[in-house]
Amino acid sequence: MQTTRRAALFGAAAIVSAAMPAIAEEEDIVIGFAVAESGFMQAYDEPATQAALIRIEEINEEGGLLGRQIVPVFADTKSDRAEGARAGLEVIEAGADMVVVSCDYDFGAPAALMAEAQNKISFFLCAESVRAGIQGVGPHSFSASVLAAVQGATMAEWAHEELGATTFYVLEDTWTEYNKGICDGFNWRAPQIEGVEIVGRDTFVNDDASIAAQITRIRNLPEPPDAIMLCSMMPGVVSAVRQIRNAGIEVPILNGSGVDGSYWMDAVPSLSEFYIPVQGSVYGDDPNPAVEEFNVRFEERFGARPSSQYAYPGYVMVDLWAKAVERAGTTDAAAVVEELEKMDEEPTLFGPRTFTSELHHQNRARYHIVKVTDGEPAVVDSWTIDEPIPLEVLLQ
Amino acid sequence: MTLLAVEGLSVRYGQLTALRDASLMLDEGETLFVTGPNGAGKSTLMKAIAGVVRPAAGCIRLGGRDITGEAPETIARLGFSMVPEGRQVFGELTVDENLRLGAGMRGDRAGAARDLESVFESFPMLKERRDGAAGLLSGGQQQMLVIARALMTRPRLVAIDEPSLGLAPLVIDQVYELLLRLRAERRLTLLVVEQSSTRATMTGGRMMLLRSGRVVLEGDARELNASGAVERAYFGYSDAEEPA
Amino acid sequence: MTAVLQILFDALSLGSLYALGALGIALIFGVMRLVNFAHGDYISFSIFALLWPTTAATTILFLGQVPPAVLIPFVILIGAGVSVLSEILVFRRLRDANPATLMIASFALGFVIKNLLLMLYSSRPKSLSILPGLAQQVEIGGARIPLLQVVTVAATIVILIALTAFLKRTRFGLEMRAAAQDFTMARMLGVRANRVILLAFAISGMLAGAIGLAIVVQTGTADINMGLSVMLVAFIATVIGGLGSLYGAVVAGFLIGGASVLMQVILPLDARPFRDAFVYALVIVVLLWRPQGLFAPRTAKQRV
Amino acid sequence: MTRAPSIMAKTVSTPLILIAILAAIAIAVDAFGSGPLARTVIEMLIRVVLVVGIWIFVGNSGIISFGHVGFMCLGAYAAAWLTIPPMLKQISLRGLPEFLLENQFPFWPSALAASLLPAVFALILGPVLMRLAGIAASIATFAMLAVINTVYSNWSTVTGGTSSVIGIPTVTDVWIALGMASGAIVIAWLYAISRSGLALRAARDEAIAAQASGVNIERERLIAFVLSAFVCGAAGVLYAHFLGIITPDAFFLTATFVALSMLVVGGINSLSGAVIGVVFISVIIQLLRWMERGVQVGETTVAIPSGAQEIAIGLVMIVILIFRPAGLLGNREIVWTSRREPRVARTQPAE
Repeated sequence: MQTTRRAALFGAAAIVSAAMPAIAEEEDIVIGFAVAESGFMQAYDEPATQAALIRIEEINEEGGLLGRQIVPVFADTKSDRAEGARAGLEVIEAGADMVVVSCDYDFGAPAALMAEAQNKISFFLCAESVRAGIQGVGPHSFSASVLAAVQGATMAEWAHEELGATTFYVLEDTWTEYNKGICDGFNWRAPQIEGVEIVGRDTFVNDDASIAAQITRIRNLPEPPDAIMLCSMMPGVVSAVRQIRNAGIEVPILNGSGVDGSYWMDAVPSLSEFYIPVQGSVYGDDPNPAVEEFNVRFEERFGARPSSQYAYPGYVMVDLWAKAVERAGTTDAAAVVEELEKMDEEPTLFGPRTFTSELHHQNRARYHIVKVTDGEPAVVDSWTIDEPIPLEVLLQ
Repeated sequence: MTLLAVEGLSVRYGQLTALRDASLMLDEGETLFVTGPNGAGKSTLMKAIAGVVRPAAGCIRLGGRDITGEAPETIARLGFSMVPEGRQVFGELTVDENLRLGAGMRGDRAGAARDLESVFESFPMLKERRDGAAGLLSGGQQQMLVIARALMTRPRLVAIDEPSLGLAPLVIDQVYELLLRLRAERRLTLLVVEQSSTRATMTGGRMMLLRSGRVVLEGDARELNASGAVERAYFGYSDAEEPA
Repeated sequence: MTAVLQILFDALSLGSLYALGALGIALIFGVMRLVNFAHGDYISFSIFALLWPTTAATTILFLGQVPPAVLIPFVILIGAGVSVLSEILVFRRLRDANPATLMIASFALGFVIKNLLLMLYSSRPKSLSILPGLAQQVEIGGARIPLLQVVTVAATIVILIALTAFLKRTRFGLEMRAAAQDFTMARMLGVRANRVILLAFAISGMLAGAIGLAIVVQTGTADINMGLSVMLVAFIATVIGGLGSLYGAVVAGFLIGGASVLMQVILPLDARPFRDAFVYALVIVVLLWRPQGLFAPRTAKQRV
Repeated sequence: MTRAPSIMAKTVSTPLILIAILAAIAIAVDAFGSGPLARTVIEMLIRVVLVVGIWIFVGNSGIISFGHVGFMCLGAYAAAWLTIPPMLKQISLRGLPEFLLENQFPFWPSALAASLLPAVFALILGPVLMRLAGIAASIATFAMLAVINTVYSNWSTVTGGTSSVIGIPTVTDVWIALGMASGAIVIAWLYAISRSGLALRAARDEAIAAQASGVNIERERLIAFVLSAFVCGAAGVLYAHFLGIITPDAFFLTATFVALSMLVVGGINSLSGAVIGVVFISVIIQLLRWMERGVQVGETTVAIPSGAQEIAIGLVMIVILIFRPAGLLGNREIVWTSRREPRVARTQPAE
């Protein structure tokens, strides 16, 4: 059933994009989505894209932006880099004032570079690498999400303060930059905390058929660690968690946001002592009731609740950009970038956001901590790290 | 009665013509030697009959039935048993399994078991080594094995490609001794490929000489050899171009 | 001592997957010189058949809820089915093609299967906890070993014994072993080619289903690419085991699993991300040492 | 009796026709096509360079190589090291040697140097790998690819690890790509008619005979291997300067299989097959893509579902292979006959 709804959404989108020149009026504001409508990245791009559409519709209902309607146009990156660049070009040629690119830095960057080359603003849907911004793409590029390192650092601080953990074991999946980013943040923050000791480290690769050897190493520690920092992502992380728990290791597992969502938790029967930092809760218990209202609206519009927190950055993105356009009084990129960079703790539905002329990403953010007990995730706390993560750490 | 009839057979590998317009007839109970220098098309002829290579032109009949272009297993099941060059034992399989494989397409288990016993009688050496890997046999023993295996299929026609290749002269003698004995005992129809005509002369039977993919000489082995026609044809002297 | 035992079990359980994969690939390679790159996709396909097609994040079980006694044969049959179907629809029509063409055709087929699954299910991993009873520990020689590992190793041994018995004791088995060594010769002895090949595909597909089960029980997830890494290693194991040698493929599968676990254990932390580079370098060394593979059949010839 | 024309004169029409086909496509798209379509054509031309590079080794030696995309990887990263502005390199690629960190080289000299790196790598590894034959050689080349991929994915200070390397000047346009594709075709053609190429193909078809006539197979293979590494490296250079961003997994399994598929669909034994395979598959993919985006039929827009393109291209490939197992061109080359029309003719083997 979901299939048909999805097909309907993107089918409609495809028709819109094909017939775009006829629909987009001269005065319309165009947001171009160079995102994956098929292939591997589709599952990750779609929720954030849908959330962005919700914000666009809200703005249009409220009378539009600068009195003009926002029209989305789409081009499929097919989860391919070269296609991504072409999709970027396509939406720019369709008149995009701002280009939305794929969730992942590697897959989004080619399209973002296309936008950059024409001095257009590009927004990564949910990339969490510092390079998704000035440091990688250029001065017109932003990310709607929070740096992966912040998640690692948040886990280090929070686990020490709230769980009283002092000994940590770090298990790093070297498959992607995102995973390494989580560990970088953890490795930066944890040693600064007094009394914290990292008692061991190991690596694996996401598609390893088994991580038995890594688990054996944990079990052979003289003392079990107070917590395991697991820097990994879908799909391999599920396997890793299952194997860890099946091996009888019951210590708390700390994670990045990539594991958010209850859809996979069946794989690890009665999963407990499992912690996830999230920008907002999809579980109906967000401290801010407006978030739950959004979840409901999302379900009404697309037939299912957001499956993880990665839908939210799409909403934040349109929200922030629209505010900047409103303040600048124009969609002109230079003016909008200037307004975006003025944002300091700008409130959004999912926490305050800050951009500076140095960093178009969040190196500090409020996270809700989700704890999974017996397979049931629930928000137990909120946490903002003491200090923003310095740029040098992010760039190392 | 004609068991095998080949008419105007041509085989090409890409642009290379390996066999050109070859014909032969083989009666039941007869022995035919096909000889000729390296690359003359002898093995190609065998493979074409066995269905391993597809002829470009021509027709092959076995026991009156057209088998041109049929699959090797079909042809084997019609009674054509091929012992290819290089002895092709299944080295990983035991001697026993090699033989049983030969008997595989026969429905009668009892008959197959009897044949196995009779084969072991003819080849006592194989009985001794029946549970050993065939690959561990000596060259001569392997040659015995493949012949025995061919017999297990209860063939109407046994074709043997270069049985003496790579064997010591003494062993070759043994192999031929065995072939002669089997021919006598079982009234086998034999199609034997050899590079030299010496064996053909010694063994007796009809002989055919191939060169550069053509049949250049055909007749009784002993007579041909005595006349010196074989030698001339073998080395390609022009007066031998006309079949004698 | 207990540490050694644990490492041994780690190596055995990883090696089991590779060995079963290698066997599946070697069976097909043996009878028709096909390097079947679709094998990994048979693995995914047989598992996804348990799920209702949906691109939503939540998993809707189609047949996953049935008891193991039904579920296990079902998955294995699906594996056999997709494998046999691909022989009938694709590979049978490519009998005379050279190995490169066959290989690319198998790749194209795998590509079709994968993209079909992608379209129906999306790339998001699907969780399915089947056989949850295996999430326990057992004590063996003082070491606490996850039950799952024990079961994986035991199941592999059972499969290997059953397959050995099939190959050694039955007419079909004999024909398949002969065909794997020298297909043409086997046909000249009356072995029916299409039947043997079809059977090889069926067994290979069943093995793919079994691997799928082993992976899914281990990881708790079905993922579009779940079969890929096993298949690549299995493919290599087939070659370094010695082409045409089923036994060699199995041993090589275990060896690669063992090497991989050993590397993980002995390499210093900084070098561990480079583990696969060491494993593959080792593969090159083995090939240079024994280009025909470790257990090349005694009569093996270079046929590709 | 007239003097037999030289092998060069007899075969020169093949590269000329192939280049003319590519040039015609490039010119047409440049004149009438849109920006995105031009990018499709550039991508196709880069693939031509890669597949022709692979063909130099695979087509002449008969050994299927899974490793050549690894050479593309080496070339692409070398191009990145040479041409990224020093400021960026000092942040993201700090492990590079001093002279690379502090300098930025212009495109052409850098392209040459970057293509030479995989050639040198092939020259070092080749003597070892070329001792293998058949499927063992194929597996060894795959292992080589896996080693390159693992090292480049994790050698963070020099390659940026799994993170994309960014800041490569995007200078590849249609004309540069066309020039390089033409160059690759000419190199492949010259090699194919060289003594080494003829000997290698003879050895491919009749290994024992060729060896008996004194062909040193290992040496001829090595020459082909190094040359093809060079051309594949050039494809990597083009790719890097086309997208401006590279990661190791862009040069792994998918790229390998796509390239090999194009080669086999075109016809593995002929240079024309390599080029036509790329052009043919690229055109079909583009057509399917248009169908995915929707085709105007009368008043309504008809579109095939997203993702159907991939399924369709796989099916198309299978069908082609079933009906033409030796590829679209079989063993033939496209040649120009005296009747002044392009005809397909058989290649003359070593004559």
